[in-house]
Amino acid sequence: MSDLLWWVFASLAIGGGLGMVTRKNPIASLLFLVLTFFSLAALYVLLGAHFIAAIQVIVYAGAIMVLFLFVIMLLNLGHDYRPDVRGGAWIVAGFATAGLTGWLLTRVLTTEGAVVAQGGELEIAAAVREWNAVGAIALPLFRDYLVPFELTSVLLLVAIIGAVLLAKRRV
Amino acid sequence: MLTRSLVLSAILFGLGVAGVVVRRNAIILFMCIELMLNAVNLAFVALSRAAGIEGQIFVFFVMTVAAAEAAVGLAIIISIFRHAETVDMKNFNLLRW
Amino acid sequence: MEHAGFRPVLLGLIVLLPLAGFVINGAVALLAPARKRIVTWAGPGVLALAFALALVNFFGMLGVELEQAIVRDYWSWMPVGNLEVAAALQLDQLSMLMTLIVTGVSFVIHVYSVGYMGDDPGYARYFAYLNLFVFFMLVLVLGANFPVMFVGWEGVGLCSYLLIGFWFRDREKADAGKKAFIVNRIGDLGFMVAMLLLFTNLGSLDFEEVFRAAPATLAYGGALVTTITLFLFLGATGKSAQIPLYIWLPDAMAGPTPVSALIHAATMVTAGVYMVARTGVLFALAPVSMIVVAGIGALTALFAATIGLAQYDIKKVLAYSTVSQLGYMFLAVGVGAFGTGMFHLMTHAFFKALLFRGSGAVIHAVHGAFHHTHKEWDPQDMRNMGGLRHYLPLTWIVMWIGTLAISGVWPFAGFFSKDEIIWQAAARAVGPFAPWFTAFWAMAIAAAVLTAFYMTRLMIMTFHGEIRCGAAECTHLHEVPAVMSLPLVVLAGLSTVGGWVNMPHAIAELPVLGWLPSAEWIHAWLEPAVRPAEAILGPRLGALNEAAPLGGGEAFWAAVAFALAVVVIGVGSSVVLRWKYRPALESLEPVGLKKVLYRKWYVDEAYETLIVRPVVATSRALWRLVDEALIDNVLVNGAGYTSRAFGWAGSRLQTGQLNTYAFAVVLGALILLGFMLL
Amino acid sequence: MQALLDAIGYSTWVVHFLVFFPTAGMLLVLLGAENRAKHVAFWIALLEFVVSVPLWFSFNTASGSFQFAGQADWIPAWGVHYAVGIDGIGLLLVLLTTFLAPLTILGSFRYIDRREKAFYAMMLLLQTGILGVFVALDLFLFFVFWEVMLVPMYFIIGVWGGERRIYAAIKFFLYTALGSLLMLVAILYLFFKYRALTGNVSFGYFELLQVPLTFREQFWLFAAFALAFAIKVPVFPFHTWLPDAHVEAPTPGSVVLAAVLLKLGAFGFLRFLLPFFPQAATDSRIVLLLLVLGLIGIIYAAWVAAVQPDAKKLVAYTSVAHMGFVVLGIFALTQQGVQGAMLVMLSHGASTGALFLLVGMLYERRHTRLSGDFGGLGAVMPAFATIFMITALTSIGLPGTSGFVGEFLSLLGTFQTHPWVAMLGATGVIFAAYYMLPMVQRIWFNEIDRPENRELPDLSRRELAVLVPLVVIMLWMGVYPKPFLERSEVTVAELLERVEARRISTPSLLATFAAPPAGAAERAGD
Repeated sequence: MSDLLWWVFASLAIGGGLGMVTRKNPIASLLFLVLTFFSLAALYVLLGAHFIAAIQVIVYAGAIMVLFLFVIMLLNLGHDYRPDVRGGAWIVAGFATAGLTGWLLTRVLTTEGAVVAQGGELEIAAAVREWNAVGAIALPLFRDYLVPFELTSVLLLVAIIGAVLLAKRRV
Repeated sequence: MLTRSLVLSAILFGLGVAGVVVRRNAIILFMCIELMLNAVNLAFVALSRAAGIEGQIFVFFVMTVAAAEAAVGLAIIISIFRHAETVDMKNFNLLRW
Repeated sequence: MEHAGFRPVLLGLIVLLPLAGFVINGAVALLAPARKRIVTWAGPGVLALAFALALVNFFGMLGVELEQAIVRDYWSWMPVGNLEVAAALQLDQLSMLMTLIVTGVSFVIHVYSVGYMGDDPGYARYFAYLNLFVFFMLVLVLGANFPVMFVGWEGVGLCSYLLIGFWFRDREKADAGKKAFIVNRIGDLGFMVAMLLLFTNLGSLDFEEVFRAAPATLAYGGALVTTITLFLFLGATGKSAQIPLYIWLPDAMAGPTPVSALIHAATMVTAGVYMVARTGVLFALAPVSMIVVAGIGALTALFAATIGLAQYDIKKVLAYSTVSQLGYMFLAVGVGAFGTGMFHLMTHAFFKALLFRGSGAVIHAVHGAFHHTHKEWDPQDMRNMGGLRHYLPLTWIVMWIGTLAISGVWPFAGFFSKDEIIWQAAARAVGPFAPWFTAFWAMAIAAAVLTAFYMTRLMIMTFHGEIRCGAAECTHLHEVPAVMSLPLVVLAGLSTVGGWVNMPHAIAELPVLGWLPSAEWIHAWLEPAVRPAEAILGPRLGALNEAAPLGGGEAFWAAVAFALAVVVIGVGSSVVLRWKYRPALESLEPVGLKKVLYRKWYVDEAYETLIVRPVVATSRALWRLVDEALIDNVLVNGAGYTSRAFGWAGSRLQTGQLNTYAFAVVLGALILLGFMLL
Repeated sequence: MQALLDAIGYSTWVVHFLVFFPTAGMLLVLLGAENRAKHVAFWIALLEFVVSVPLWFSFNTASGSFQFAGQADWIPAWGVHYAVGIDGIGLLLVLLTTFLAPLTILGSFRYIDRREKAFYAMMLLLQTGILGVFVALDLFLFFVFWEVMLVPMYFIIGVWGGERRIYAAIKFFLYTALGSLLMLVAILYLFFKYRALTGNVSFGYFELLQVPLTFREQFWLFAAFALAFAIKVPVFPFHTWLPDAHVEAPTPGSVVLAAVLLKLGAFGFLRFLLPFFPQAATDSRIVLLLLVLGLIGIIYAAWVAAVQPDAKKLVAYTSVAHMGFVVLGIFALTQQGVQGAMLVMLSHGASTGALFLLVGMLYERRHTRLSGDFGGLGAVMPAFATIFMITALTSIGLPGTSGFVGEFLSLLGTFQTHPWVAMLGATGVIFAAYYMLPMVQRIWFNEIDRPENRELPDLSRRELAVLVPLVVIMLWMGVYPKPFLERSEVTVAELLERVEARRISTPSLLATFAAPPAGAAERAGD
């Protein structure tokens, strides 16, 4: 059953990606991207990372895509879009590298010795049982990875200031 | 399950790359980058099933970076747009010497 | 080395006097060109002193039997390693004779020039150059080693360059000077290479040592001595205007006439003959070179005589006559009769200087006449003259004496010296090269006939026949002033008496011609100087044959030559009288063989197209192609351009498009991945 | 005279004075007023010459070793010492430099009109650089002076030059700098090999002279040094910087460039190539190559010079031809050859220096260098014409002038080892007339066809004061070259002897037959 579901959502994700890359209208491609995000969230659930799936839906699909939509609307790009695909040579080059990247990554990732550790799944299950789904993630996050966490908050602060400064109308 | 997810993330990543290279519209470019980042997240989550919870924690960090990047990027695009009335990357060649 | 009581008196002073004259006149020319009085006294005065000193030395030397040349070392010039060259002068019979001729003829010509150049603004400069020329000529003649002789050799070339191009304002005259210098320089190259050969093989460049070591070290007739002598002869042809390098002498007539008389007739051109006589020992060792010298001499004599037939410019005729007579001298020297060669050199100096000055007087008079009536005719072209004997009687007589002398008519100098050369050519035709010498003998006789004819043609066209220079001008024709006519008379006397000095015995017995005492003085005088060369030649040649190839002794052939000359002059004058000439401007271009001769067998044009033009063309090509294009642009700037090209290629990568950078990043990542995998 | 010199210890401080006094002078000029600059510079150069004259007399002609030597440590860590000394070859070239300096400066009074202070400062700095090279006895010091000399020359051409001066200056600088870089590599190679073998460090001339080298090493080091010097000489393929640099340089610049800078290359041949790499320097193939290049230089430069419309470029090409004779003389490796080369260098310094000054004076009068623009000046300026004629004749080597003696001796020397090369080289004598006489005729003879040529002023007293000493030198060296030959005879003889000796046996490191300068004086005995 879960395999079937996985294939459905996997194909949805790839379709969304393709749609996003090929649509001329930015809004259409944005919506296709949102579709990909939802299918990914579903995949996360299948992979047992429920909290991550939730976060994915809230943060990505919700916040970032809305931001994109807002910017598209703000810049009034929705309608008189011209075909903005680069020259033929570039298309070929683009998809060639894409294919190559994909192939190489699959080779890297799927070689036997690539994944060393085993049994991660059981460990997660034990953690969830002990501190429910959110705690399983929160505990290591705030104990082992506290410093990176604080750094990301600083990063976000900087991003906010930068965004405000850049986008502010010159008075 | 694990390997299939990794293959899927590789494919998605490839798609993102194609988009970045091919498309000239700045917004679409950003979306492709977001897609690439998500492909990475998928890989993380898939691997967390094998290598433990750390995978999922990293997803958090990736997300914050993605958000920050999107915000700043879009701000840049707006300021460029205000200046050059277009988002078509062909005209942004200030880098050229 | 003092010998039998003879000590050269102030030898250095003879040479320094003309140099002093040059300095004085040079100073006057630069600082106060108007002060002609100083120059008039300084120029000829210096020469008078030098001539007097020469005479003193000559008489001192007369009685003494001098085996070895007396050498005076003044200072060590080039002491480098085993090369020891001293600035040294040497006096022996040969150089004494030459010094006498040089100082004597120059003195007379200086006096003559006072009149000729009297009204020329460059008066002081002219005399400065003339004195400098005499200085260099004396250095050449009195030099005791090859480099000092070479100083005189090129110095003389320089002075002829300065004097030919004296009126440098006129482009064509300046070109003639340049041509003379460059052609001389080609000859001097030969001289220099000979010096290099001599030093490398004999270890010294002093005459004494070279001529003492030569017979021992250089194999008789060997390749080495032949190359040395041929290079020396190349130098001689350059200086004495023989076949390959004679082209500069006719153009040298662009200089003032006294210059032509002194330099291009009497002294400088004879330097080549003197040099061959001086290095007689080397030439004696190389029979092949002797043949070449004699051959070229005979060939030049004949060739130049043919050209002389068709020239209209009076000085050009005399110029080709000089080239021809020099050919005779080289024939004599080439045959081994050094004494005879020098004898002809002396007599030629007298009558050729006389002929040039005579023609100078004619030109001077005609130029004055045309000047008065502002007629734009060429004063040197014989077609504008004719019948001048009524107006210039003295010059007419004097010129006839000169013509008779050069044609070899009995009492005059030319008869004795030229016929003796012809006889020597016949007499020495022994041994393996006999047929060659007989050929040269025949050519010499043919040249003699031609000489007689073109001189008669010159005389008739100028002095006889109807007057072609226009009635109005003739009233202004008058004899030259005393200062110019006196030297003419002196030289006329010398031309007559000059020959008797060396009357051969054979001619002395002849009935009608033999009343004069037989002297053979020149041979006796030069005998010690020529002895080493004779010592080598004598045994090689063996007995000289008594009869000429076609039979008959020396006296017989002298009489034949004399008769031939008289006949040619008589017939020639009547023939030329009948030829009608129109003044130069109206007369039509010569045609057929006459045109070829008039155009000097197109030799000048041949040299121009075969040598001058290709050299200039290659120079230009070398400059444009090799220097600028190849080395400069391709290599030097090329390096610059290639680095810029790389720079440009690099800049093309920075398109400024974000995508390309992204693509580059991805590409980099891919390559990295690729490596990780493989 | 000698007593007086010994009293003031002349031989100890003279070389240091000669090298560094111009630099002091330069500071003086820079501090002084703009219009006084030229006079101050002239007096400094004159004083420099006056101080250098006793060198001529007190030089001991019997000994070939380095005299007036002095030594002090400069950078002890690397074994670099400030060692100077003068031998037969160096003496003549030092005197040529100090003799020409005041004349050049005097000759440039009217020519240089803007930024005079800087110009004269550059000239004096150039003086220091050149003298430093001639006297340096330490390879490091030699290289420093070699580069120091380049900088002022670059500015002289670049700032006060003609239209294409920037191109010419950069080309000159790059050409020479490229060459000297390779030389630096060779010097360092020697240095490190010396250190490897002996353990102590030194750049001294005599220490590095003893480094034993295989033929392959000698060949490559020879090539490196030879390239640097061949560019400077200039030898045929590397000469294209010369015409540009000369045409574009201001007159005093091109005088110093032609009269002295070209000699540095030839000096380098004698001071470094022959002693350091005898096997390579006497190898028949290399010698033949260099002789052929010299030969091409003579004939090629003469032919190209003949068709130059620009008088200055013509004179520049004649310098290439003259230096061809120097190369011929040096690589004949015979006594006459090398001494002939020395004389050609001196006579070329005087005659070409004078020629450039004369062309410069013509330029000052008519502001054109094309010989075609003149014509018939002989009547207008007789004194100018006479001096020009004398200089031109010296340049083409008329016997009786210095040109002939030098060329004759070097041809004589070359003839003993390579007859054919000498014979072809001798044809250079004809081509000399082929390029000089037409130029002289175009300027001085022919009719005066341009009105502005009619009333050109003749030589002023200042110009005469510049030219007469040069003419005197030309005639003196032509008529009585003995003193010049004497001074370099023993040094050249010993140089050739040493090259011959070392050609057969490479020196064992400890054989100190060439002791350092301090001991050099008494070694003269053998």
